[in-house]
Amino acid sequence: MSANKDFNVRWGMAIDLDKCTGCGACMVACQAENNLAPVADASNKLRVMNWLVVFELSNKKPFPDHELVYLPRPCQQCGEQPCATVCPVIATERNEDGGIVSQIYPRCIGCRYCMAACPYHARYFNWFDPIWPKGMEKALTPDVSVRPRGVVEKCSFCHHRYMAAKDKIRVGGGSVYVPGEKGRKHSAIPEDGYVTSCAEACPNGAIVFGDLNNPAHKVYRLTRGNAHAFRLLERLGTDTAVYYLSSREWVRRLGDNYLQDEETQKPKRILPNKH
Amino acid sequence: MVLDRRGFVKCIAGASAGIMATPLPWKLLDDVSIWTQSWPWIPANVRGENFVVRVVSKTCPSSAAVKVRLVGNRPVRVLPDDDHPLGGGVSALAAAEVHMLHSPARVKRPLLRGPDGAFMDISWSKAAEIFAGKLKEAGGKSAFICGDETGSIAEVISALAKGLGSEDVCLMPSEGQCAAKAAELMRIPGQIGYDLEHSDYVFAIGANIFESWGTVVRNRRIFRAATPHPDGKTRLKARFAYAGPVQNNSAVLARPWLPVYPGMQTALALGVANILIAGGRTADALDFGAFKELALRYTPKKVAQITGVDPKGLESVVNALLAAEAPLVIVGSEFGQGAGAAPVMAGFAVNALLGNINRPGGISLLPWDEAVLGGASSRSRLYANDLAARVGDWAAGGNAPSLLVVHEANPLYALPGAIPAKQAFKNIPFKVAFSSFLDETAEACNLVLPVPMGLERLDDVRTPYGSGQSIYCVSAPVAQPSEDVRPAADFLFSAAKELDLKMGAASYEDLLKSRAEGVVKTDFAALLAGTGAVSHEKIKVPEGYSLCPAVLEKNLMQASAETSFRLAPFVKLNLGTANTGIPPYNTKTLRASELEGKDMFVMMNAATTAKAGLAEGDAVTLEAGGRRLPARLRVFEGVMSDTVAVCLGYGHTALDAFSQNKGANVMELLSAVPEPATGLTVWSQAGVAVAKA
Amino acid sequence: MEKNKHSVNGDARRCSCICGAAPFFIGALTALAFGWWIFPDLLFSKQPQPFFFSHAVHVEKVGSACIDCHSFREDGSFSGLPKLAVCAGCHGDILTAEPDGKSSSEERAAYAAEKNFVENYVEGNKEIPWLVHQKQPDNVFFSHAAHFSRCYSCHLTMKGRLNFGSPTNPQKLCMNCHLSLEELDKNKAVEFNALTGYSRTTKKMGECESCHAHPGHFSNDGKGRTAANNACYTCHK
Amino acid sequence: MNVNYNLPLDAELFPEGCERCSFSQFLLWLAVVGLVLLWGLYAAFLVLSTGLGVTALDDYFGFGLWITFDLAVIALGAGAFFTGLLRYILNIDPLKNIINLAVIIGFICYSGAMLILVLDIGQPLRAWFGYWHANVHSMLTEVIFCITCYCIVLIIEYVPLILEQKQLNKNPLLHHIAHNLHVTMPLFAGIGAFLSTFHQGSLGGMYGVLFGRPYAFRDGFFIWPWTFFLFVLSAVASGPAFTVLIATLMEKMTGKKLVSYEIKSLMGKIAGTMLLVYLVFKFLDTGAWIWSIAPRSGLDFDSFFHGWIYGKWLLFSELILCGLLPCFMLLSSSMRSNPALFYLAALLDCTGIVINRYVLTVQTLAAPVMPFDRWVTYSPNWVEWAASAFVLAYGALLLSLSYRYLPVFPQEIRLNGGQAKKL
Repeated sequence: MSANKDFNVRWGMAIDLDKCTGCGACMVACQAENNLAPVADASNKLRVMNWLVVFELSNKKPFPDHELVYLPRPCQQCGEQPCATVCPVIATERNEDGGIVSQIYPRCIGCRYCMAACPYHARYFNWFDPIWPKGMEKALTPDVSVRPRGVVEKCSFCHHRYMAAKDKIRVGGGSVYVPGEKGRKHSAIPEDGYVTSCAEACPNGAIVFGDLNNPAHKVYRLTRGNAHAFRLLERLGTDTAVYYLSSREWVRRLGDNYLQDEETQKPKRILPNKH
Repeated sequence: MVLDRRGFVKCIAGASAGIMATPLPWKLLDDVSIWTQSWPWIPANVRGENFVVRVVSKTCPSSAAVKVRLVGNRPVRVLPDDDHPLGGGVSALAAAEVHMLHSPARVKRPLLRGPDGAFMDISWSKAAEIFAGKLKEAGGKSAFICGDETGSIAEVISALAKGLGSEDVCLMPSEGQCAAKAAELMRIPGQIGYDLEHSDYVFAIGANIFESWGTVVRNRRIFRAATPHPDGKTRLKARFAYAGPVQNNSAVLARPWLPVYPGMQTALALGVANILIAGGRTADALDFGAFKELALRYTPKKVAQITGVDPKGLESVVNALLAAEAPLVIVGSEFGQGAGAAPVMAGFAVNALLGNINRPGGISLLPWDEAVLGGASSRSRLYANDLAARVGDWAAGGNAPSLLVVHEANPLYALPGAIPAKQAFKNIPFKVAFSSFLDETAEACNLVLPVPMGLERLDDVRTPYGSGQSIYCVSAPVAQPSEDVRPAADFLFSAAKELDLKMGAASYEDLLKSRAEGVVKTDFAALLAGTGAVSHEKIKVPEGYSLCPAVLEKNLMQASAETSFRLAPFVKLNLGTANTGIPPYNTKTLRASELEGKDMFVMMNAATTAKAGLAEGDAVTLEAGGRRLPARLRVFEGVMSDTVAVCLGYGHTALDAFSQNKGANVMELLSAVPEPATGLTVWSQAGVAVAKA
Repeated sequence: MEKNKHSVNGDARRCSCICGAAPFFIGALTALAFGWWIFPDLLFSKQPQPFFFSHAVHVEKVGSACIDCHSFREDGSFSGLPKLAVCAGCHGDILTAEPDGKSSSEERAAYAAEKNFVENYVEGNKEIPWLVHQKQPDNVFFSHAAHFSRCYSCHLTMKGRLNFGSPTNPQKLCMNCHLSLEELDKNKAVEFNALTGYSRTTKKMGECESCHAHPGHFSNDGKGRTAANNACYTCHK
Repeated sequence: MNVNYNLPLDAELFPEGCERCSFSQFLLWLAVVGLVLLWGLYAAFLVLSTGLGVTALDDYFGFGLWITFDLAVIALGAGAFFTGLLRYILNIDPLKNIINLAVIIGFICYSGAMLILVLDIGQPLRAWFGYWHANVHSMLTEVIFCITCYCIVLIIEYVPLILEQKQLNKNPLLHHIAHNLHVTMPLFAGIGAFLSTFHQGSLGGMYGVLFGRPYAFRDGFFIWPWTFFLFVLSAVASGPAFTVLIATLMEKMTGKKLVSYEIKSLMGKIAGTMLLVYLVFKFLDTGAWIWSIAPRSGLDFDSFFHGWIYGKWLLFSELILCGLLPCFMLLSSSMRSNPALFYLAALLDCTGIVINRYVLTVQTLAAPVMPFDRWVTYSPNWVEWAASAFVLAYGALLLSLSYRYLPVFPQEIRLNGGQAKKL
């Protein structure tokens, strides 16, 4: 297994579950941005392609003490990926500064081993060729290639926007990096210069996107030492780049499996600076 | 040499060996796999230059301000417009708008119902001819329904109607209409606005402010800006409380959510008023004395009895309101319609008691915008016409018009089942629909005139209900229409010309320009660029305004139906509107617990489910007023006791595969009764019987 | 086959003894010829450009650098082929002098060509359906900005295996992947792979990797080392 | 040449001195097999032309019947390498009487698994990426390489048997090739054993490395999780038993004695011994799973099971009913000497291993890991069954042809009266 690579930049999210109402705007924005095909009957959720899924969490208490929380689940962009390590053809890897786990459609052979490996169910398979109602393909963006049947796909943190943001800086004559503390480099992209489509769309501002390694970014402050932050399945050691925030303990406890007498864990800090 | 079998085999063997030493097999192996990258039947990326155009969505009822991203001349994305007072994020509906431009449900060309009952394609000139002929023929016996309360199109329709000698111009029922009626009765000559931007504590009673009440996207943006993220240290200050029967998208964020029976907004608001008055609060209304007397009868205990609210919870919310610097109480319908004027009046009274009328963070009294076209009714005047009552008349026979023109509205789907809209339609000999989509109403019309969607036409938005300030926005078309469509306004202007009717403006653009430059006093070009014109002008609180205690009392007296369960409809924007149906890109946002194949789920809490003798997953039939609704049951603990929660937006029979065959339309179940003393028809309280199917 | 069966006796058997491996070699040679000479022609179809466009003439008259026409947009994206509007900026009307009795045949041809262009495309407002020699597949994100700003800006003054051009001949950077002006002006038909649909001159990933797979910088070992990274996401979308 | 019209049409091609059923009877049997093959081909056509959506697989069950089937046949086909190892390397000579069958079964299992894999991957035209763009860190890569190599080895082991066909063997060149291949057979047996050990192990490793799936994840030794070794052991514990079962099935179908009972019994004893070794480790592993991996992931034993379909009975069946029980039966010589009990034990042995492959494939994916996720169930549809049946039919076809025309069973003539009819 490859070692958890430390990058100068680590794109990540802090998703505020105190703010999410589960309205679905992020899901629609994600599909539109990444050229996912619509389906007339989407009730078989095990066959529906959604890079971002909003789960419904309940405190399981009877009325009127019932509480409800919505949890949007993009690809967790693990530092220690269950998926990329098992891919037989290197169609997915985490090898680029920014720490985004790639998915290369023309390389994927569709063996679905990565899907079996991912405990977050963040990976989706093209069971059939995608079909758009006649004419609707005109609304596809040029940023993301359209996937044929037989390949696996997943959230890319809108990687194409990262590329575009870097190009904007280059054409403006700048460098894509700026020096940071302790000999680190930070991306020169301004904090709002690269955001994912879901984070951008959310009218409640529930999804905060940025560089987990950059102290100037909001996600950095929200994720370090925040007792209200947690990650999904922390104890599996996947070292995800998606943090969740909730002021409610029952929500944080649902972020991982706990034996009855175990206490809810505080989040581990993200990777220390190894330089 | 004769090639024998052995030789042939050798030859083949040689060829096989030889071919391996050429590029052929290897190149083919490689190229075949490269071919799989770009199969011709998979849509390819079409590159182009990026442009961004700022518009206000005419499709999303929240009037969300958005930016449309175009590649070349193709709109590909709807992005938020954070700098616009109506923007900040996108709704699930607005996000799907560019794809709806290519929706299979769109009307592609003018359709005329032929003698055989089937639609046939006709040309626009033929359509214009028929339309003008029918207008001339019907004259004053024409009626109009307009589904756009914020756009100037309502004014065009009204001017045309006036010209023809008809007063029958109705808007579709909305919260704005209820508020307008309330203002009228309270003798407030303006539009009630809500200055959410500056409020530090909001208590929404019924009003689902994050999904269906007012300027939803703006409301959400304000909430976003005002609420910090949890940081593990600071105790977060509660800023928002919600009272309603369902743990909906607003209730999820509320601290606390106060569960109440459906349709209990007025009583609950009076309960709040009671505590405030008991604490010494007064208002300077003319009839405050009578109001006080009424409110004092609504003690927390009594209110708890009527509404089912937890009195302690209510008290804590009122205390929070009192502790807040700029508290705001918003009272509205739980599903965006049909609650009548009384809840708004009660809400106004509570705000008056809190002393926040025309104060920052309180209720703003905004001037009504006046009509620009001579002869046209103003918006406030149009609100006064109650469609439901009129449709009832038409169905009864006598007064049915000979021509009905429906503009971007779907009354056959969106009106309560108790209102005999279908019968009314039968009684009207000729019906015309201006619609982008072939919805239930368009299907029932004789002439269907396809109109461009909001993104394809020039249109405007006048202060949407809920906004805390006057705002005027103009949207320029961002895309060429993808079908053979004509803007309704242009079509109406030319029809008027044909009939020699004076409209007071040469074209729709002319009208918008006059409004911009004459009324709003803003540069039209700047408006076209997508900047809304905001005015902070307010009207004074009128000296002699009334809290209408008599009206409130009559409404409170109205007995609720004698059925075992109460019906709580609710709205989710991702299911689209009555006009759009479920947008193609939104079917995936429907949860497995909401829809499974054709079955939609209605929700009851476990105790209620047990009381009804039902179990999770049961096929059930809801029945009210002799009308039945099939569904399946989901046990969900976020529903008030004895209440069945049902989501609107399902059960379309028209439109396309993305909307059809999905659940049933809960509007069918709703009864409609006249609201005492207001003249509005209301359908917010409905009893329902639930039985195993 | 039936016929062969009849001949399985004396004669043929002797023949096969004598010739032995001959059929084998005949088969092999035929296959070799087919695979090396005929197959490539079958695989690629040739399509001509809609009309002749001389890069040399335009370089001379309009600007010296590729990016004068194939420019970057403010958002960082690369415009690629200029739109008709750019052409129409100059060619709104026919620029070439109308030929008279003294005109050479070249002048006449130039006039005719421009007249054809102005009448058919500019006046008809019809985009020119150019065939692109190096159109990237949909799944590739080739950052012109990265290659231009990162490589070009330094390498103008440095030497290396790749030809990065010079202030007087900056096109050379582009020529590492694109056809040279001379090649382009030969107005050759563009060859498209019948199976993949990509043009013959589209770079294969291996060629990108000749630099991308050799990280590290400032090494002059002729291996085309680069600061670029070879992660899949550097180039794929 | 005299033609004896009492003999089947194709008698010329039969192995020396063996009797076979009539040609028409054989054709009838082939027709039955052919029908199943056609059914499978239709399913394959659907999958290849429209996509894997025609199966019952989904995004939670990326693996299903096909992968279970592949893993099962590869385990059961392990008789080939293990018998080869014992016969050629460890020189357990009596096994020569069953080695041919073991090789054929091995070849069928491996090539059949590869056929299924072609359907199971979404982009079969890119299948060669597995070799060309291999990710050396992936267990699946190891599987792909080893299976391919071992399949080639099996072909090499199969070829001499084909060349020994009566008519082919008359050709001196082919005769020599066959003979020389036989001489080098120990070498290939050795290579086969090496490759097999690795890919059997890697198949197990495939699951053991899934650290996101506590149901399957196992700690391990160096880079190999314990499932790596368990898969090797379980394969060798079931392969010989499966070979015996197939031999017996063929005997029942042909009505002839093909392999002497002592040989079968020997195979059974070997299987039993290996099963015992396997079970020792499997029980240790199960313990570590319950008391270490589960609590580390915040889960308990119960959270790995759900309802009836993924109930604890599966674990009980795998370990006790189809584990300890057949192990005891195979090791007890008295039970082994009773054919009915012996075959039952072999069957239980194989079933246990199939259950193991099934739960690791399907239950691993069915068990939710995120606490708010849910258990999902999977049942294959006809397309998946048809494709699997295709492989079974393909195996039946190959076995039938091999049995009819090739000298697969050295003991056949002796066991069936020994009259070598010379024609």
